[in-house]
Amino acid sequence: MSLEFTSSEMMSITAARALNNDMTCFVGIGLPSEAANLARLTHAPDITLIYESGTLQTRPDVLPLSIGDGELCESALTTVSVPEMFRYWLQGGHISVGFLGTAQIDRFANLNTTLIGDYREPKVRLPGGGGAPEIATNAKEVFITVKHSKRTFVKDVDFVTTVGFGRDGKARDNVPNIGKGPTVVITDLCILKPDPETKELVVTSLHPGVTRDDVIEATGWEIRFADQLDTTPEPTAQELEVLRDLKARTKAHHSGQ
Amino acid sequence: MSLEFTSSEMMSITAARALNNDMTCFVGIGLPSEAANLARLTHAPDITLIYESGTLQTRPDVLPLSIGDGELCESALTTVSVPEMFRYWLQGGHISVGFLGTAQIDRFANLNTTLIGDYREPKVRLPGGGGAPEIATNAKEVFITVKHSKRTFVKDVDFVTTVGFGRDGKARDNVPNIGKGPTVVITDLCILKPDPETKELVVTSLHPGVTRDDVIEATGWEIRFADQLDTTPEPTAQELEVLRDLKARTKAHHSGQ
Amino acid sequence: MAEFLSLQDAVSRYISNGDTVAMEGFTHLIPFAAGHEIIRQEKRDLTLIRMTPDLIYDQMIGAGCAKKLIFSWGGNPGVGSLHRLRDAVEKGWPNKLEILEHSHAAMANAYEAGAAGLPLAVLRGYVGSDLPKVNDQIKFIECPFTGERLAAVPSVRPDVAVIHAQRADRKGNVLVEGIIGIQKEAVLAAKRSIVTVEEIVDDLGASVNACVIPSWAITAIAVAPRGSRPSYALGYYDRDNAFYQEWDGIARDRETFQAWLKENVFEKTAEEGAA
Amino acid sequence: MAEFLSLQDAVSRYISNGDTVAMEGFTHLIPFAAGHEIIRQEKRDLTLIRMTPDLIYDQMIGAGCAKKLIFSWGGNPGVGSLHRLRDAVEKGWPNKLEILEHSHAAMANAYEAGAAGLPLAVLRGYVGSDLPKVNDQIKFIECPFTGERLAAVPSVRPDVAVIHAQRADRKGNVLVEGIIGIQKEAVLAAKRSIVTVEEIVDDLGASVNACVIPSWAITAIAVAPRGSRPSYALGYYDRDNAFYQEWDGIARDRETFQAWLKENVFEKTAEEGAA
Repeated sequence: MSLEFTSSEMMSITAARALNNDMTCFVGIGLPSEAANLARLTHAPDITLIYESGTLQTRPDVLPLSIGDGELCESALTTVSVPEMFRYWLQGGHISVGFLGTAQIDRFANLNTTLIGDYREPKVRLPGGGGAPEIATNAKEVFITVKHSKRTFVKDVDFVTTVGFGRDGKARDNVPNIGKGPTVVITDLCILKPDPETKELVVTSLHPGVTRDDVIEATGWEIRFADQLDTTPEPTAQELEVLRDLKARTKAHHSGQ
Repeated sequence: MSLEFTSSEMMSITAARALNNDMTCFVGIGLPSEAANLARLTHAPDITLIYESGTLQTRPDVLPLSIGDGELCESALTTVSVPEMFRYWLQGGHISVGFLGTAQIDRFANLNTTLIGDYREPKVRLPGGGGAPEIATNAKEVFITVKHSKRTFVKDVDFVTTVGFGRDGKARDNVPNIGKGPTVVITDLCILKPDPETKELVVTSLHPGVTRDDVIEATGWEIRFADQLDTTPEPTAQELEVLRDLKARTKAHHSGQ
Repeated sequence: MAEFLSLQDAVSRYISNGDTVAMEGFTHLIPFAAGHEIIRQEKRDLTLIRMTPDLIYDQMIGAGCAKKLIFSWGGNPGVGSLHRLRDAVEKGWPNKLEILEHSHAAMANAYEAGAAGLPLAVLRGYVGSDLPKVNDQIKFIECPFTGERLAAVPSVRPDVAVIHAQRADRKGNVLVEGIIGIQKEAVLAAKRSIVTVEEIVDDLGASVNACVIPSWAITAIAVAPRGSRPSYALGYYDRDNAFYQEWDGIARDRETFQAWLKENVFEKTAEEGAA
Repeated sequence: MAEFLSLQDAVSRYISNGDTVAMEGFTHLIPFAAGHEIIRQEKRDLTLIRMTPDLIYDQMIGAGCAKKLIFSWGGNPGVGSLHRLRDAVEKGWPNKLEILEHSHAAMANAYEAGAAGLPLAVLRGYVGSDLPKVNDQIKFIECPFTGERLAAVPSVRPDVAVIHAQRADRKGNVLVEGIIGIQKEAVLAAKRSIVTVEEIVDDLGASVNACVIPSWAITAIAVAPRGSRPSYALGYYDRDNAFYQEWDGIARDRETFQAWLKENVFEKTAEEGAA
């Protein structure tokens, strides 16, 4: 018997499952924050969540709208300055997972959150790098979660805001003191992982009901599939309930109710 | 009618008078700390005292034995980390006066607190630099207080732990972002100031009852006297009373009474 | 010692056309009241520095105060774009806006280095990023001990820093509490500083290692109750998340924006603005 | 997550002969109980790092634990010399001690850089000082933006950091309060860390921006009540200034020192030592 769930819910729950109790996770706002808090509220109650606003080990009851909502601070173990956050906690090597979203991602998991088009004459100006460039290199590994579409999954990003494995897949080779980089990308269609050799993203698991063609259609390059292609386990009733409660609480909170 | 006072009291009171209410003073332990707190308890109640242990704007009731006694923290506006103290508050340019003691001082006001003799085979090993090397260059100016003797006032220090004006009096010339250096040296015999041109220390004021010969006798180089040689004003009864009370309180406190 | 001034006097006296101004507050304690006063006084040609431009710079840019923006993340957090910022960058309205962009890590380090009186910050940053290609202020140095290649950026040393804080005591010592961001660094890095506070109190009630900025490190203090709305002040009022969402509609259109600006900024005084 | 161990087990498991060890606490919260346990376990050939060696390293050096000392001020604060340190440096007793000395500013920056994961610290330091002539770890770099000459020192990255703190909660999060010195930096800069605490509590009672070191950044925690005597723990007990003065007499003479060591360290257990 199958539960009803949306592809967004499938994405968040799958992303949450990538996290475990022992991780120290530097959380990006939006989808990563949703997944990380879902993990904390389900199978990983002791996961350490860190937001770049300086809140160490925070346990918000609703999802923050911004990276520095009051509840992040009030529920944190302590709150440090932003320079300390980036110097001691991120660059100092205490983050096991950096969890990022993006506007564009390419086949080598490079992320673009800067702009679409040319830098001096942008077609669309995006917010910019924020914490991502150094999260991606200073965290021991990086998880990415983003909706799957041809606009987002491009062969080459317009601008490498945040390095995955570079334009040629080799950007991390022989660089000292750098993390492993992206180890998993979770979308609303599938799970992708970098090929151990070439670092090109490969689909390793399709979400229930999703076909290879669905993924091919939504990807801007000739996407490859792993020889052993899994089917992602469905959400459980408990995961769905916790996620829906969390989102309802969050919506009520941010609309000022 | 003259009051009775010792040469040490004369030194501390004269040193205290060099400070005023508007100063932010980075205080060395020992004689500088005594003078700085005496200033605070007499004519400069609002002077800002800072110790390298991180205590900002402290108001101890007794003189600290160490640079980090509990009372420094309990009576401070706030207490910051030691890296912050040296980075933001000292190097950041917020200290108007660095107040230092020393084991040796030479004619160009260079200070030696490292050793007597040769570095690899020291005759006497002294404590070392501590905060002084950067206090002397990052504070806007430096006051020095030290007992006058031939062992202490040497022509050339054995080791420049902390620069005054260098071996040739020119060490600060054309160095960017450096303070004025020592502007006054207060001893138990006299007040010395650097010659505006050569930077060599010159006696500008003799304490009451002290002769030129006393100073010549206690100085390891051919000491010069200013054309206009002043006599240092005597301590007032109030200054003496506050100083003696402070020292008595301090002694009782540190002997565990 | 900090001088107690009205917000109007503080802005008028210490911010001039052409200044480099850093208004900080990381989501928390954003100095909106001061931003509105700058708009009302029609300051021009400012170089604005801020890690996250947020609504405050969207408003100031839309009002024509800025000629240049130095930043590291320019969005409406959790909502979307800053439409006034985009309009200035993409269409030059109301005037062309030059931008210089960094990562958060680099800007945080640059503020820290500014507070520390250094000309540069060194970090393990920008590896593999295209940002150094479009920002000539990003350089690389070699560690003299290990040979490792590290990024270097100039420290932030603004003419004026503006922050909002919970409270000051009567001597002008200021307590910042909660998400302290880089407010202290901004004040210490700047030549002059304006701090707006919720209130003046007899006793700060600060714990022993609290983030307190001493009076002698601040130029001017102005009382501005609710001075960081729609941002928030921990212990005083919450973030107005609903307004952040509404802003998207207001800022999307030039005329709606101008109407909002007229009603909520130009037709208000510094005192009313806060209420 | 931090492991709760006895002090004996923590020292035995995480400190080995030949290690580089940083025991910090700036006058306040000096980890004496841990130092005594290191002496009892007869650890040898340690490279000891500490801004102010203080009595703790005087004792460890006199007991023969150290082969090298990296420091910036080696005295008995307000009293005079550290006689065991001087005896080792000047006469090689009980063994030759190599020294490498810095200024406080350089060491504070080096700890900060170590905590920040960097290989070097950059500071405006050592101008005109002879210290760079006798310490080949001090180099100078040129700022790529201003051309200014700045000092560079290698960051401190010890094998083990040892600190004392007021208290830990049951998950192993640690509160350090008062003169916090460079304790947090030492722990974050080190590969492994041992934190001794006055007590374990249900709730740290920490204010919102308190100096709290999370459990996952600490290797081992050991309860050591009065573990920093004759130094002090704010809120628990005062500095024993009288003992600091007495130490001058004890340490001046090798035999007096050895008798003291026998009676107060070797004939005590870790538990007794603290009482």
